[in-house]
Amino acid sequence: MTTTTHRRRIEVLADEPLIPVIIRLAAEAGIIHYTLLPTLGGAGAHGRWRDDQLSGATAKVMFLAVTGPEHADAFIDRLAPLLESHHLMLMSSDVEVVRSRKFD
Amino acid sequence: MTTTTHRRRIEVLADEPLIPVIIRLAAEAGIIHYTLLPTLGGAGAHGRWRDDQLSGATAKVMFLAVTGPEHADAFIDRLAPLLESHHLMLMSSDVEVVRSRKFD
Amino acid sequence: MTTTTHRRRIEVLADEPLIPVIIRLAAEAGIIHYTLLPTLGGAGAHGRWRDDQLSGATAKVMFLAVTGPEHADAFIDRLAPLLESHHLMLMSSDVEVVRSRKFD
Amino acid sequence: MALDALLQPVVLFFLLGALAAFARSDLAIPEAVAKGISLYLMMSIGLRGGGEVAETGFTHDMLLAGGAGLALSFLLPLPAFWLLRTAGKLDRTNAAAVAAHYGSVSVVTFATGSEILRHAGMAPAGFMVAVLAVMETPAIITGLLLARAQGKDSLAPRGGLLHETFLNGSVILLLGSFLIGLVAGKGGMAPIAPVFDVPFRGMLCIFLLDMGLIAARRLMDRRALTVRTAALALLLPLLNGTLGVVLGVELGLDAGSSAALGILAGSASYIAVPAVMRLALPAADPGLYLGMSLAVTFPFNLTIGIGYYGWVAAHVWPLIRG
Amino acid sequence: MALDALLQPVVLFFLLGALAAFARSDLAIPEAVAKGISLYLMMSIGLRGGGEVAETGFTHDMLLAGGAGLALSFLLPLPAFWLLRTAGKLDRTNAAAVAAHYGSVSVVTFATGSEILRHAGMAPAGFMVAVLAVMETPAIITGLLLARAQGKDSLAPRGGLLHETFLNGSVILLLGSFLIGLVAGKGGMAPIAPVFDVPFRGMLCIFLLDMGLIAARRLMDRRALTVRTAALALLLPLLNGTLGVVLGVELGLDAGSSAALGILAGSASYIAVPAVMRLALPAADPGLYLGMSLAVTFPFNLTIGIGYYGWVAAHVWPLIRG
Amino acid sequence: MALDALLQPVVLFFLLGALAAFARSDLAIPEAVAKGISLYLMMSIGLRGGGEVAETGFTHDMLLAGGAGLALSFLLPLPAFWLLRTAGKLDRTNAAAVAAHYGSVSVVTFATGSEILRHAGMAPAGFMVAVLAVMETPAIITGLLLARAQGKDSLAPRGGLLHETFLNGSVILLLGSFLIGLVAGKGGMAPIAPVFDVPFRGMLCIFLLDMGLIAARRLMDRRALTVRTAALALLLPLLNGTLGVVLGVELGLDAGSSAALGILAGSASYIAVPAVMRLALPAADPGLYLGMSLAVTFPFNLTIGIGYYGWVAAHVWPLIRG
Ligand SMILES: Nc1ncnc2c1ncn2[C@@H]1O[C@H](COP(=O)(O)O)[C@@H](O)[C@H]1O
Ligand SMILES: Nc1ncnc2c1ncn2[C@@H]1O[C@H](COP(=O)(O)O)[C@@H](O)[C@H]1O
Ligand SMILES: Nc1ncnc2c1ncn2[C@@H]1O[C@H](COP(=O)(O)O)[C@@H](O)[C@H]1O
Ligand code: NA
Ligand code: NA
Ligand code: NA
Repeated sequence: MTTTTHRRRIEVLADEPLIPVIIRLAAEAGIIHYTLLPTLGGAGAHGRWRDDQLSGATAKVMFLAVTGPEHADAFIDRLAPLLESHHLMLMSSDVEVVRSRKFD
Repeated sequence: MTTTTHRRRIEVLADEPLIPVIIRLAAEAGIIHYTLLPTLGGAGAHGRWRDDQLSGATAKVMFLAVTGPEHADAFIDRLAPLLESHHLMLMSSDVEVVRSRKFD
Repeated sequence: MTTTTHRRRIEVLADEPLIPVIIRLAAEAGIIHYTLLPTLGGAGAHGRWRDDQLSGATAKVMFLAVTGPEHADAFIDRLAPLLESHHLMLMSSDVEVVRSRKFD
Repeated sequence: MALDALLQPVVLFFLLGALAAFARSDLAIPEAVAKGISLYLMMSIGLRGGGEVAETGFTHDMLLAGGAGLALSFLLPLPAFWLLRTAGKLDRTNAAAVAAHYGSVSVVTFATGSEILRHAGMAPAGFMVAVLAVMETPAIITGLLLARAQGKDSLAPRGGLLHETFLNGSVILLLGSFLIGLVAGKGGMAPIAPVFDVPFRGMLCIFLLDMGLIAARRLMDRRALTVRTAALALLLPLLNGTLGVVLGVELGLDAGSSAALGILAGSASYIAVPAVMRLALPAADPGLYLGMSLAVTFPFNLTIGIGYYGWVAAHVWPLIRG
Repeated sequence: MALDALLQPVVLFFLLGALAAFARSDLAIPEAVAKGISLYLMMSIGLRGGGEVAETGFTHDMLLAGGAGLALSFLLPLPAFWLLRTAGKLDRTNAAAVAAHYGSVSVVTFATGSEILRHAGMAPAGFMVAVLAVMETPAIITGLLLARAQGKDSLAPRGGLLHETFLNGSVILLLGSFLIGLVAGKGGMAPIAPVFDVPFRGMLCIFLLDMGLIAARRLMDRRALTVRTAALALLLPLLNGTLGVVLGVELGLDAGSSAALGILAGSASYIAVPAVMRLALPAADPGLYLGMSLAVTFPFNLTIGIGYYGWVAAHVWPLIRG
Repeated sequence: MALDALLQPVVLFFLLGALAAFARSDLAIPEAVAKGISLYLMMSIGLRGGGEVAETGFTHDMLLAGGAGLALSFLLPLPAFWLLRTAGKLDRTNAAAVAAHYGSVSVVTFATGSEILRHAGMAPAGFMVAVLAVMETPAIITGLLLARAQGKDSLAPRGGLLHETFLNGSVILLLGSFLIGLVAGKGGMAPIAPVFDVPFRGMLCIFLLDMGLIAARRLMDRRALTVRTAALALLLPLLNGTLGVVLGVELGLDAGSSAALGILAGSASYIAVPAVMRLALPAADPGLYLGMSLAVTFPFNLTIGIGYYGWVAAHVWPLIRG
């Protein structure tokens, strides 16, 4: 049987113009591998939205990174103060991966 | 270190025309914040599908909500009887969030 | 309260032209129900990418399947040797589902 | 007319799409583009119809055709329902859902049919677009009554369903564009004709390529279709279409408009009705109603039905009447 | 001119979209298509403007209009900021973000206005496209200075912001297309006119249908809008627009170009500026600035503003001056 | 011809896209729209080629050019493979994958080249579209043989690969449209020309803007490209293109068609071949083959190659032969 290793899956939902900032903060926390996923719409404390690409200012993108606990914590620490002001949503959960070295 | 809190991540895959119904049921269970994600295709007991937007009747959307255990259970109870008849897929898993108050 | 059962959630990120291969390998491992999700871009050991659909050769798709532990292990065993050569990312995590029979 | 019609690029592109899908090619039109073209076709059909009615004014024929369309859409689901229950062996809910599709209309079948009729010198009157718009929704109401949808099965409140039905995007767009065409008249249409008139036929080619791909892929996935339901998907357009043509001729419409009424009666919806049915009758199988309307009836009408309705309107029924 | 303008298909499609959204119809244009059309409109506007300037050459009027546009874009945010702070009761950050939107311009308002002016025999000069391009970004700089954005609030480095501003996709595309039109001239434009010139008005119809949907949905979601801010979203275009027209006439521009300068001054950005503000002033509420510019000011300009600016340019101000 | 060609809007839009990407602007064409235009271009090229052949009938020249194209596509990967292995220092798999790209063709290079040649009074014959279609796939077979792809490396069954190759969406669409153009003839083409003929050049502008963005972004990400492979990405089109032109002239084709054969031989695939290679040779690096074909060879051909092949066909080789 293939051995799998425990890692953290961090997901951050952010407005499209902020994604480069998220990528930079992740890199500063040592996370350089990531995947971006599209969204269609939603609702939160700041109201409803739909992905109208017209200005792109309120279209949201999901940033996904699988990483080890230290990097994950460093990233969350960096993001925490921005969550409220930048209307972000952050989720952290557990995953198993193969080739653990790739996800440190 | 930033404190994170345990919450439930509920995901429901449903045909696009049914999404307003899912949103209503979630609201009735106390879940008013959610995010909608697009899909491309899939296969299940009711056959294969691809996202042809032509009629939209068989294009599917993923509804995602992070919430506390009571709301989650209430939502699942409401959805359970519909899963089979409405061709839904429901998943529930654990996540950690910052700012726990936002995800009650 | 609705009873939920423990299952495995397997996600595989792969280049679009390889998706039929992933579906075939999953079927060989007994997994015939799945959902495909779109992506926008990302970065990994093999560089950055964006979903330019021009050739489709480097656009990536997320394959998602919820299944029981045996099928999950069989699938991971089949995929493991390909992860590096085919630039795949595999994640496995825990979910709860209703109607356990559907997710064996 | 028949073979000539079959060899026109619009139909050939449909066949190309179908062949590519049967051969399991990966050819695909991005869905956003296909959806965009489908909205374009509705705007264009509406505007041109409205522009023509602005020219001719409201006529007696228009009233007659509108009344006939309304009646057909309300009533055609009844015999269809009976056939689907008896010959098709469908349960009440599925039979009602399918019947609603056959009472309603297919915008693209109408568009292709109009082009083919025009090419054969039998252009339908501009007001037939209004008839098209009128026929989209009544069948849904009949279908829901047949299914007794008010039962506890459905999650959607009664008001919500009527709302869904009459404010369905395609219905709004078609009617709205028709009204804009009516207000704008020939003069207002001229500067937008390079988008909404001239390229219509070419855009239809691209759309039909996609329809060929979708219809054939549905047919290959034909889990939900039985021999019985597939046969009914060929019989229903023939019956409904013939009825439409005969009614048109009897009401004194010109041959082109009678053929168009036949096309409308004979065609089955695959845009407005499925979206409402998925919500109103979730227990009905979308594989079944989309399989029948999109994968069988649509190709049948495109390749054979349109030519047949035109032939009946121009030759057969006038002959029978003497 | 006013009612006639209102009854043109471009405006009617905007109203159709708004009505559909208010009635909660599910009508929607795929976002990729809407974005594609918006890029098309910018390419087309740029190319046509550049092509015209290639004909007429650089003139004194062009320099004057460019200077006026530059000054307006830099300065209009100042009184707007003051009004938003006092009458609007907004905090510094939100007032600065909104003020930047009103100093900048709306490409589609300009495009629709040009078509309506052309239709009324008051076509603005080709170089007004260059003025449009010039006016997009300076207001952003003023807005950021007003917000003292260099504070620790923002994550984006200073250089990054100017970069974002001047290399914003829409700015690049408009300016680049203008330059290509200039290089290509009438000769080079001829073979691409069937795409970039002839269908312009029709494409605008499709885009305005989408704008109607988006604007009305924003208005219904008007969580962020108060009576005060909504009133300012009507007042600001009137003030800025009148100023623009008067400046144009005083500088000796023809009536059409003066009206166009009014349209530019009176319009508010909803493409380039929001994207930069979301990054530069994340604490400002996008619901507020998009609500004001897109859901109130845009429809106001489309239905009333354009006609009013044209009327002032052609009749009122010339009369006042004697 | 060279400078004049460079200053045409089609090429200028490519440069605009490239500049925007190099300046790290966020300008982007929605992928669904770009893909839609790419499908449009193939339909249009196919239809127009087929329509022309329907006029001229099958000629001796057509047969010769088809045979030459077939031979070139099968054989050009051989010297390319050798150069990539020796001068490029690539391993067998990567060298084979890249070689297949250079034996196959780029539809958009051909389309742009045809427009530029037409503009210079050297329009290639209609049947060159058939040659284009014929040249897309043979190189894939040679490439797979060179890689000994039948090894255990690949997951795809042998039959699946041939299937993938010949039923690749772009191959089907090009060939299918060519056949439809052939069946429809000039008469059938007329009503769809407003979509498939007239706007072609303008659509190409939009597509090349996107190509500029994509090519430049790939070049900036040039992780996989070395100086050696980049140099080969300039050398291979020159060698292959010259060979194609000379072969064309020697076979007695007119100068325009000879230049077109050169363009086909000199261009490298970035649509059909990468999709097959990703499946057939997953160990080959897509960053390498797309980097070479899309980020180096494509811009080279667009700006220099096309002009050079035309010059050799019209002046150099005829002179050498005397
Ligand atoms: N509990 C939640 N579950 C799922 N998505 C959420 C949740 N809370 C916020 N979101 C998403 O994050 C966006 C921003 O949240 P907010 O800042 O609360 O408006 C919302 O529009 C939703 O798309
Ligand atoms: N085990 C599963 N894993 C992932 N997706 C599933 C699974 N079961 C069902 N789905 C998705 O849910 C849709 C509806 O399921 P069904 O009602 O079984 O046809 C399928 O078409 C899939 O997209
Ligand atoms: N740790 C990670 N977290 C999220 N996505 C990843 C991670 N590693 C790889 N990926 C995704 O998988 C793709 C292929 O990975 P690689 O083979 O490392 O280039 C990347 O481009 C990312 O989109
Ligand atoms: Na019907
Ligand atoms: Na302004
Ligand atoms: Na080649």
